[in-house]
Amino acid sequence: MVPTSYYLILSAVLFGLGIVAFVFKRNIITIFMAIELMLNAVNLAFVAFSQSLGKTDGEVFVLFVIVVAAAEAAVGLGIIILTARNRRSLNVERVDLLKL
Amino acid sequence: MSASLIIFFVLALLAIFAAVSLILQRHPIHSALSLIVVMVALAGLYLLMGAEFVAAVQIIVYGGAIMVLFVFVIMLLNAEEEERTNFSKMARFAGIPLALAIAGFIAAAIARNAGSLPAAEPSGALTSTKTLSNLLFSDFVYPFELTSFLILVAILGAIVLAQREN
Amino acid sequence: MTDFLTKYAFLIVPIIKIAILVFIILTVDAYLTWIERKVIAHIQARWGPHRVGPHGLLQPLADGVKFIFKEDPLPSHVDKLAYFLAPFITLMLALTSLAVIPFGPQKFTVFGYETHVGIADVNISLLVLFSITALSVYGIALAGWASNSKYSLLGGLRSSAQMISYELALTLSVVGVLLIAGDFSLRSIVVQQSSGHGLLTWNIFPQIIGFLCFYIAAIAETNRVPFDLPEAESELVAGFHTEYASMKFAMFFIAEYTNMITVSCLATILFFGGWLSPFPTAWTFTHYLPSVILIPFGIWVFFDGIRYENLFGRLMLPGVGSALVVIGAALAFFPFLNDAIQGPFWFLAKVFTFLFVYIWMRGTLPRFRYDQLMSFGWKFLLPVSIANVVLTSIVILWRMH
Amino acid sequence: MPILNHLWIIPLLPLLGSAINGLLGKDWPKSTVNSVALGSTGLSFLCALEAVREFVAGGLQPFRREFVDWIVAGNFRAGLDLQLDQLTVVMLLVVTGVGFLIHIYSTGYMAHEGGYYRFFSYLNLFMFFMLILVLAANFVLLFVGWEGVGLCSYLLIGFYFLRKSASDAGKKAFIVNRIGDFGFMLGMFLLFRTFHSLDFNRPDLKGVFDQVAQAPADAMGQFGILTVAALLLFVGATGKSAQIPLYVWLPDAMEGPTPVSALIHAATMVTAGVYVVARSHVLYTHAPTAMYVVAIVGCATAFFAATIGLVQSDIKKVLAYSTVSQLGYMFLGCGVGAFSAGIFHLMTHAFFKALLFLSAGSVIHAMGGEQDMWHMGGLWSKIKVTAWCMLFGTIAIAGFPPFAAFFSKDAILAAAYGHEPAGKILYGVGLLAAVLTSFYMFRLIFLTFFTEQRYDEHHVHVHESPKNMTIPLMILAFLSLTGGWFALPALFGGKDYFAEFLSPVFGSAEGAGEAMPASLEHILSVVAVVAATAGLLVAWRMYRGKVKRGTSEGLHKLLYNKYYVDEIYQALVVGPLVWLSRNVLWKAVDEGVIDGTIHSIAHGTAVVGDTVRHAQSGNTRSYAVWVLIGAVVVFAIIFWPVLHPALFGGAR
Repeated sequence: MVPTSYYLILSAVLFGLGIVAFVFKRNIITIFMAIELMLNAVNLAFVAFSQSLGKTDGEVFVLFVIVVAAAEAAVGLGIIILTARNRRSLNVERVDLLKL
Repeated sequence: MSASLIIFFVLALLAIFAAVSLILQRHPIHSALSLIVVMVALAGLYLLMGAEFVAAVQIIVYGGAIMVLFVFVIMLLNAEEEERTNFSKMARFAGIPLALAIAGFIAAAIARNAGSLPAAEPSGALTSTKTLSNLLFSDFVYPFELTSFLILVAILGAIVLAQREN
Repeated sequence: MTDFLTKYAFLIVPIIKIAILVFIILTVDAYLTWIERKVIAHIQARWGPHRVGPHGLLQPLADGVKFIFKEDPLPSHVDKLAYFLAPFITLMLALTSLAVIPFGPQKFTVFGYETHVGIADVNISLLVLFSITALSVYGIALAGWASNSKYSLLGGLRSSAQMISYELALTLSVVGVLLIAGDFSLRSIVVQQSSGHGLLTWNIFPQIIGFLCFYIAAIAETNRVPFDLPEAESELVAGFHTEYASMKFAMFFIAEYTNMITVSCLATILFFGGWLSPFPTAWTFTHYLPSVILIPFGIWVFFDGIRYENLFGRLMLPGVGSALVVIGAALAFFPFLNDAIQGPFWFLAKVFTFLFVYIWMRGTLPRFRYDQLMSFGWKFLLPVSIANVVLTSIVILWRMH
Repeated sequence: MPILNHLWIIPLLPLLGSAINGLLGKDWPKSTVNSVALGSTGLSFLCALEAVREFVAGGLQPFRREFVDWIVAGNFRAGLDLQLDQLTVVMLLVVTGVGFLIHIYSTGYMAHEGGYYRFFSYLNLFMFFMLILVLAANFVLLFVGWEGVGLCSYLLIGFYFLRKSASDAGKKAFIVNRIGDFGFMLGMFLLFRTFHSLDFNRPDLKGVFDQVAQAPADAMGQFGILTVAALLLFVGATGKSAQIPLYVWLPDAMEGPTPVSALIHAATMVTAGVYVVARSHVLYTHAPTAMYVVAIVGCATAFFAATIGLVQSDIKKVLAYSTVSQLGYMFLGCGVGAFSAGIFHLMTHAFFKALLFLSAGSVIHAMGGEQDMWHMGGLWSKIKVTAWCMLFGTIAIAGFPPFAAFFSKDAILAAAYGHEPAGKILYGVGLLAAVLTSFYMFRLIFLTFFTEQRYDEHHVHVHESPKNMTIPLMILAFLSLTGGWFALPALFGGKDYFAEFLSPVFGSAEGAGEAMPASLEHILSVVAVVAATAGLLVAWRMYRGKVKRGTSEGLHKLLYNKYYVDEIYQALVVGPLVWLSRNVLWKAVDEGVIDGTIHSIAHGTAVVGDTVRHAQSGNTRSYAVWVLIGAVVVFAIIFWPVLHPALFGGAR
């Protein structure tokens, strides 16, 4: 019997770590991963709530989130590949010009 | 201290450690591996909560597709260890406190509301995939169709991005 | 003692079962290599292994010993973690995927703990299986990337791309079966195929398209000929495991054969009624089929062994033959054994058929070109499996009304 | 079908001709262009005749119809409203008839010119606008025609646009006309503001003139709305009809081809001003001050222009100034209240002045483009037809009986004589102008035809113009002989048919001429004849046998340089304007204020952007932190109650 608040705290911690990673990683791919991490944290919260409230909606939301994440990954990684090709660098601090 | 609680703590700690290592690892592929671990751990937690289908999807889609894409891209671009540049003053100085602030807010919110939430069901009661799919195709059918559109658009975008100029 | 056993049966029994299963699987893998080499040799009009032991029967053991004792060089500038992790992941996942496969219908009780043939009986076993296979990409990808070698990297890239691509087709081709069964549990899928009339109600008939898609995609998933580009020796030396030697290499090897077995089991369960007999249940005499096969085979081995050239063979083969005869007789004369063997017999028979097809294809088919592979997967296999899903659902709807 | 109900056909035909010629005629042979131009004009002339016939047959009922709505905004409505009454009839026939003749003439005159199709396209376009002008039943449509003819005049004056003088003259005409039109527009606005309508007459008596008729007249010297409006309209009229002070463009307009001078700058367009004044006679009769101004301006112009005409050496310039002075007569007539007389003179003037111009054109044609009278002389025997026609025209304009101008000018002078308070002065000046007129016209005749030839045979071989030029001359000669006979019975105590014909239009506005007894009438006409004779004699005295260009000094020089009016305008108006526009408007306002503002705005933007852009470092991590800040703020807002148990207690 696990209290829901445990799950929520876990998800909060993961989310915070995701934020930290998002701010402190320089590699653009890793930053993208940080976003995924945050999404996962949110998913966890969703499922926890849907369990504790006895509704399945939360899990449906999780499915949607996963779909969105998939689409995001497809496009985002494409962009990343292009950027890396053009700038010869994955460090977001080196990729700071709008023009090529 | 029941079995499910033990499992929870094991998985939770695993997830947190993996997330921390995601931050600490210098090489993107190690970060990716850590993230995969996080996801698997979360899948385990879903199972623990009885959301079996979500758990499976979590591993299949996140672990099996998205993260594979990440690893694939890392290998393709043959990314090397990240250089710890610090051009951004903002990130350097304001980053940590702000992250803490956010975490603090969330923690505060949870702390205030913890009592008002019923405890999660033990892993015994599984939400059958049937009910999930029924919900998905009755109440959430429009969002569902929209997601299909989203996927289509994403595919097109990926193709456009990937093709060479000619 | 016994009360201890009964108390912790829920732990002990699975562990025992796992041990047994792993032992069996490893042995089968080992002898699968032997069979493969023999069959291909005969396809190519050679003898194949025949020095180590009679008909080279001890060759697998020799290989195993060699793997264990061989030197294990560590290439320079490899990413140690990933380099060591990759084979373990691969093997682990390969073996784990077997855990959810039911081998037989029976339930039996050990130490008052009721269990059945097969390790875990999850109600979403198919999903679990797919999740595990999904993860199995990492082994190869990491191996290719970690070992700091062009060939490996290319192999890894190829295989990861290939596996992602064909995973879609694999999953979609199964959806038809799922629609018919309406359940994720492999056991219930098999049960749903069972009706008095034997093979008539197997999924293969309504799902022939699905089966073909599934089988092709599965071969691609297991990186076997004609889809074995990740290890195309003509281009990539040995692909992702070029830099691996001795036991780590063995792990990849074992994992590959285990995957073959898993896939064959899956095909059997999903489309060929798992452990169900192809004959109507009314035909009870078919229950003696195992004995009818085993006893003549044993006799043949016996008399073939007597005339073997060296003494070891003349001693060993007749032994094996007589053992087989005894087993066959036992199966024939003890009813409970007879009942117990029915499921596994058919199951193993079908699985063996699929494994043979694997080997057969390797002996005969040429390898795809990479672009052909991709365009085939995306432009043909995927649409066909989608069409199959649509068709099935339409038919089911039509049945409903 | 009765043409009246389709009155729009009359102006439409020339428009079609113009469009066809202008768009397609570039590569057509002259014959095709001719057939289109003449066909359209002639057809519209015939239609006009038919319309008039129906009008007469219909018992002279003023016809008015609103064909198409053009502008409808609030209580303002302007449409394609055409009307046909006696005044319009006169103008219509003059315009179409004389226009048709001049078209015929042009086919001969322009035969060897470039841009043939262009010329006829313009000419037809002019016809269209002129017809619109005369047929219009409201001020807006009238103004359309007004501007349109201005445009055509500009185009045709600058027809030889390669010649700088020509294009300059065109621009001058256009700009001077703008000044007048400005006044005209102000007048229109004033009228609309006062009467909330710009229709002349309306069945529901809501038209401008209907209301004016109801309104009380301004007293003499009182500048009421009506007076101001009338004066403003008159400003426009002075612009269009070349009266003081805006006459300066007309002499320069002689740069255009001669048929153009004949049609536009003698017969039709320049009379538009007179037409407008006559058309809005109701307004003027209610504004005696304006009437008085009109009379004075007209009289002054008549005399002033005549004096300048005395010494001009360019044959067309002479005619131009004579035109100005004759227009002055018309305004004099209108000003003294004899609108019918003014219109009468307008008609006759259209005939004989067109005749004179065309004859002059024929002479120029014969002389191979020579326009200076001092290089002519002794042409009488060589080009008889032209000479005779021109002589007819001269006699007519000089005012010898029984030629046209005798009757019309006589009527005007008589009206002026009877006018109060300053009638006598006006009459005297007018008479003097008449003397001068006959003088310079006969001077022209003598210098051109009789004195011994002052040109070189070898360079110019004089030849009579072709038929298609001479025949219109003859017709016009005949018209300028008989044109005035409508008023013939008036001499013998009978009644003036022309005035009577127009009387339904002007009605009460008249009243000057009839008052005086027939005896005085006779005396006045005799005096006029005597004056004309005097001018003839003086001219004959001065210009016969061998003449040479007089050395110009003193008064002669002043006259020869047209009183330096152009120079004065240049100094007083143009110069200051140019200075103003260059130094104030351009340098100060445009470059200083406007550009300055724009530049400073741009610069300010640049500065701001330059300072702010440092936030836009392009460094994604900084952006991430910004997002984070935003998130913190949002969380703070959302969770405020959470952090405040006091607030939150109730919610739980």
